[in-house]
Amino acid sequence: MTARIGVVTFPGSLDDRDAQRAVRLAGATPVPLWHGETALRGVDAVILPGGFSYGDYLRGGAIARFAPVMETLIDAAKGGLPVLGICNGFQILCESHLLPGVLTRNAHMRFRRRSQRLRVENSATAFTSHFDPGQEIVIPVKNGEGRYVADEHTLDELEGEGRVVFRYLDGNPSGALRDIAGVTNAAGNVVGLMPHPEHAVEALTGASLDGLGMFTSVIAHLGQTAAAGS
Amino acid sequence: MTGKHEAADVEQVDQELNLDTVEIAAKTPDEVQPYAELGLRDDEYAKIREILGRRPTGSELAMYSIMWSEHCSYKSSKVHLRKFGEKNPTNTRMLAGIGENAGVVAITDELAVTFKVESHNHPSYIEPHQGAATGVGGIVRDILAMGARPIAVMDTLRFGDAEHPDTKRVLPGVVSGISFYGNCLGLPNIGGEVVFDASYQGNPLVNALSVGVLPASRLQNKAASGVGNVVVLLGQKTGKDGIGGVSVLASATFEDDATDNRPSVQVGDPFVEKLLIESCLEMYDAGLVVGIQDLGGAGLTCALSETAAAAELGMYVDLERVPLRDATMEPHEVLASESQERMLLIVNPSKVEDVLAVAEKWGVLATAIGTVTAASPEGGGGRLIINWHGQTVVDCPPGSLADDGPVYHRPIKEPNDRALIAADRAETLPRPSTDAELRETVLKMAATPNLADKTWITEQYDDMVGGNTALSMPDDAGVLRLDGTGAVDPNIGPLGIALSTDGNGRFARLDPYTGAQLAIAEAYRNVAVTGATPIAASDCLNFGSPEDPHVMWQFAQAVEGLADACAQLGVPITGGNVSFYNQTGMTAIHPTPVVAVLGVLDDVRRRVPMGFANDGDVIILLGETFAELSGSEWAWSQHGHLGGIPPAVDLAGEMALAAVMKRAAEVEHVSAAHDLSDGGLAQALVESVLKHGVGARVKLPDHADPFVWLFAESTARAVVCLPRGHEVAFGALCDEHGVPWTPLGIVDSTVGGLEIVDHFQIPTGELREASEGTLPRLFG
Amino acid sequence: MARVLVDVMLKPEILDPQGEAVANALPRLGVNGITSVRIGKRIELDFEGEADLEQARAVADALLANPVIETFTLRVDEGS
Amino acid sequence: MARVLVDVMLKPEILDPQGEAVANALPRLGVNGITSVRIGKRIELDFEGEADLEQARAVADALLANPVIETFTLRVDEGS
Ligand SMILES: Nc1ncnc2c1ncn2[C@@H]1O[C@H](COP(=O)(O)OP(=O)(O)O)[C@@H](O)[C@H]1O
Ligand SMILES: [Mg+2]
Repeated sequence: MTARIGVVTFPGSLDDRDAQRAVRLAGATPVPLWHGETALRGVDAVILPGGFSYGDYLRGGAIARFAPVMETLIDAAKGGLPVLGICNGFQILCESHLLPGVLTRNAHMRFRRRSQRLRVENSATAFTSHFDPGQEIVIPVKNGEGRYVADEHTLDELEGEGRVVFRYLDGNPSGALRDIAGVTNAAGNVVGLMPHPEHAVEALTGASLDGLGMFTSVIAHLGQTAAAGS
Repeated sequence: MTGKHEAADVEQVDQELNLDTVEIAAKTPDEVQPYAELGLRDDEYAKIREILGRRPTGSELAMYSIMWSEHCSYKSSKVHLRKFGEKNPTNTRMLAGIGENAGVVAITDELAVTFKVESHNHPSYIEPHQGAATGVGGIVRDILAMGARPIAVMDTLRFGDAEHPDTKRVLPGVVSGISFYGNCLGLPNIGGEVVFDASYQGNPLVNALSVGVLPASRLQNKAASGVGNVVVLLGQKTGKDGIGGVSVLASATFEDDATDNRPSVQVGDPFVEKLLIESCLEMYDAGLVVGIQDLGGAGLTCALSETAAAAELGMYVDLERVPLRDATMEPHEVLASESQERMLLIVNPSKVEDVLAVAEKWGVLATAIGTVTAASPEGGGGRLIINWHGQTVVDCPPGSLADDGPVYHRPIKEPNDRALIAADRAETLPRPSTDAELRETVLKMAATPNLADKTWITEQYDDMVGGNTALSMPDDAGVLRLDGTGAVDPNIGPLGIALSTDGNGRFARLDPYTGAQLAIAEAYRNVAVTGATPIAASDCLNFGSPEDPHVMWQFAQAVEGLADACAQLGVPITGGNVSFYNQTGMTAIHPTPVVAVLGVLDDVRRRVPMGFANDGDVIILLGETFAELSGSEWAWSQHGHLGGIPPAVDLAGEMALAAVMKRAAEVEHVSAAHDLSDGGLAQALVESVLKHGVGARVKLPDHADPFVWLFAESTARAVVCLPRGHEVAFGALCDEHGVPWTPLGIVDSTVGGLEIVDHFQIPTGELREASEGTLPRLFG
Repeated sequence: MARVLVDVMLKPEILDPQGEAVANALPRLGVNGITSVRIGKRIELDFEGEADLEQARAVADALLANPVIETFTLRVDEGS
Repeated sequence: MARVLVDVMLKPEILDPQGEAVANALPRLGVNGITSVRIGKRIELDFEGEADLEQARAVADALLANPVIETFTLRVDEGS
């Protein structure tokens, strides 16, 4: 049985089909999930894709948090379901309080897209086990509200517990505090990041294939938990 | 809610008192109407009265004035645009052409692509952000209306002088508007142009392109066919957006209060447009719509009359059913409103419920507002009858609005300074003579706003959403994989399409016929160097006032030149847009025909990127270099000079180059290619070095004049990189097609920049600083 | 120190996508009594000494509001 | 109809790039007396009947403001 990975489509989701493609290329079965339904269709993991859910006019992710699908997803994530939030998905995870902090408008106030070098700071999460600790990867970043902000105490705590998963190298595209590109929850099953691993999975369209590791990691993670459970 | 209702009721009584109905119009033939203020001439007003057999109602007058305006009726350009139809090469790929919302070309038996360029110049000057944003929104709806899923956008921009303070207002706003709308819509921006020239100071150009893909069987039609079918308005509520000139009517009917200050600016909501796209596509796939038309300029007026006219039937509309954002709107305002994100659907009564259900699923408003009615027994189509709370405010033949607008044969006059301009050649200007001066010129040119790196702009655009972008900025053309094609046989890759937009106002100013040909030649070349085969074109013709005979001459020449070039290149114009009145006071912009060329790649994996990447690759120049400097970026940026005769057009040479590139890409003879255009060879080399930061050692031929070789803008040229060992085969290929080729040097990372052997060397860092410093310095 | 407050709102006839998005989300929060939401900007201008309303108006006009689509009002913040 | 006004401002310690950009542009306008510019949101909530401050507060708390970075105040608009 291949892993079934849900990809939620909100009104205004844009990189949902891209995330589905990445799941397929990594060897799992993508399962489309609809924002208006609470059912998670028995998926083994969930991706909240990039985009501008509900137009994202107030604050990225602020309205999506109240979607019916989030009711079940928040509980499932607390119960250990692997959940990856990419860009807008990361914003939704923060607004839902599954991850600490918030993503604010970039310090330079513009949308910025570029190839971005990152360091994988934590390779023990559900989505990063296929990376080496400290590995440097290149995946694209593209957003207007990607500046990670949390209070000093929270930041220290994140650092102390190794919950900063990705950090920007060679320049911080948004002014994110402490160059944070992605974080995880204490259990390591919920990961959010601003850059887009689903856009670094094919030689034809990507600057690298480094993004694929996140999708193969979670498939391996699911295999292990399944084996441990049986 | 009660409070709101009361207010609305009071309004309604008011409106009924003032409502100009067909009945009243018939009884009050002598009522003075503000037709002149609405831009109608005496004879046009008389013709409207003749068509109706009475004076028009206020609503009718509004509709005729809009539909018979230059923008909607093409009254000044129509007689010229016919040339495209007459001269277009016969082409079996064309499934829909000029006159449709956008042209459609077949890629395979099953798959088709639709694309079009459109201008949003004037709104973008008034309110840069919203003007540009709604420009993107508008062209995307054209593509959607053809039955296609929009898959990308491009933007072609002209601004005034880069240093001018107003450019600092206009450019960032335009770019943020395009970025905002396109990014939020999930459409990758895969290319475009940015040009600065003082001629656009008071009148920037914002031309947007969208491209979409559809199964050929899903092609949609705008005809409101099928008597009894239901007319459904889908999308955003209607507000007082963009009513502009029609507010004259309100002030003529009412006291002059509260009606001024009407915004002619539309505000876009890409989120609603995204939902509109998804719901329309779902409806197409379920076979729910008989006809569809986007609402753009002229809003409901245009959509109702065009759909009815296209079917040669009538239509009945209860206008008060249109969901309004502002309860005080009058019928003529509802008809004229340019509120964004709306589509008009023609639906079989048995499918209406399904249509409403799909709309509901996506959270989009859908409202049945009318029905398709029969043609008059005496022929000539049906009647468009529009009621407002039970009273008839419009009763006219839809064809008289949509098709029978005025046609002008505007006076044309060739400017008498042509010989003078032609004699004022840039070839005689002082040139850099020493190697140090040449080196300096390369750097100065790389740093000019026109040639400088555009990342400050393009990094604001999402170029990858959708996951099919195989090439984008700063490559010569945007290349997209057509999703879902070619998966069966691993030797046959997925199909791809390539798109480029180009135009050169300076060349067109010197000679509009040649300038238009140079525009399509460049777009064609940009597409060809990626290995794609150019198959179709779309154009946006930006000119000054058609009432100026010199401008009309420029226009006629440009159309003629473009049509002739299309015929020779075998690439038909499939659709486009004309934008007149681009001028400040009496001074027109440079005539600016912008052309987009579409190409196909049988295997998108073979697309050829731009830039030096692999050490040891051999660099070859294709084409011939002549001492052509008039109109060039060198003459303009270094001497402020514009005169002489633009570079010669060589369409046969462009076709031969394209044939070589296609074949070379297929057999993987080439690893990279870059066309030569603005700034000539020097600029092409600089850009190729900067792409990956890999250097090159270039040796000009012994007989070459280094200045001419570096800066001339001769056409039909490109630099290509060959992996070592491919030179012989590639040379033979060039010879076979009669393409001149000159070995120039090798890609060599140890050079650490660009070396022109025996002349000068520039380290990558210095090139980068020159090229990448300019826009951030200007715009922050 | 004195503070001038500038409220910038979209003109009533201009579409406010932000407000609409929030209004549409309210039922999901169980809120039904709100008929319309409009979102604008609130700007605090802090003056070194006395509040200079004329200067504040000039700033609002030039930088804070886009007169094509927005209107603004200003007042001295009595609380500060 | 009754209107509740919600003002959402960034907490003082949170970077306000928009406000900074305006502040930096002031000298070019010849304005020198302004020491700080902060830009927040002003939200108008229109109620069908009576203004329900409690409901407004709940909406502001859950949706309109993010407590990590923002604070809000609300009041009934007496003008409406
Ligand atoms: N306004 C724009 N939007 C998107 N891409 C742009 C824009 N302006 C320039 N580009 C991209 O930057 C690159 C360089 O542009 P340009 O030098 O004009 O190309 P060329 O001369 O080959 O037509 C191209 O890839 C072009 O598509
Ligand atoms: Mg090019």
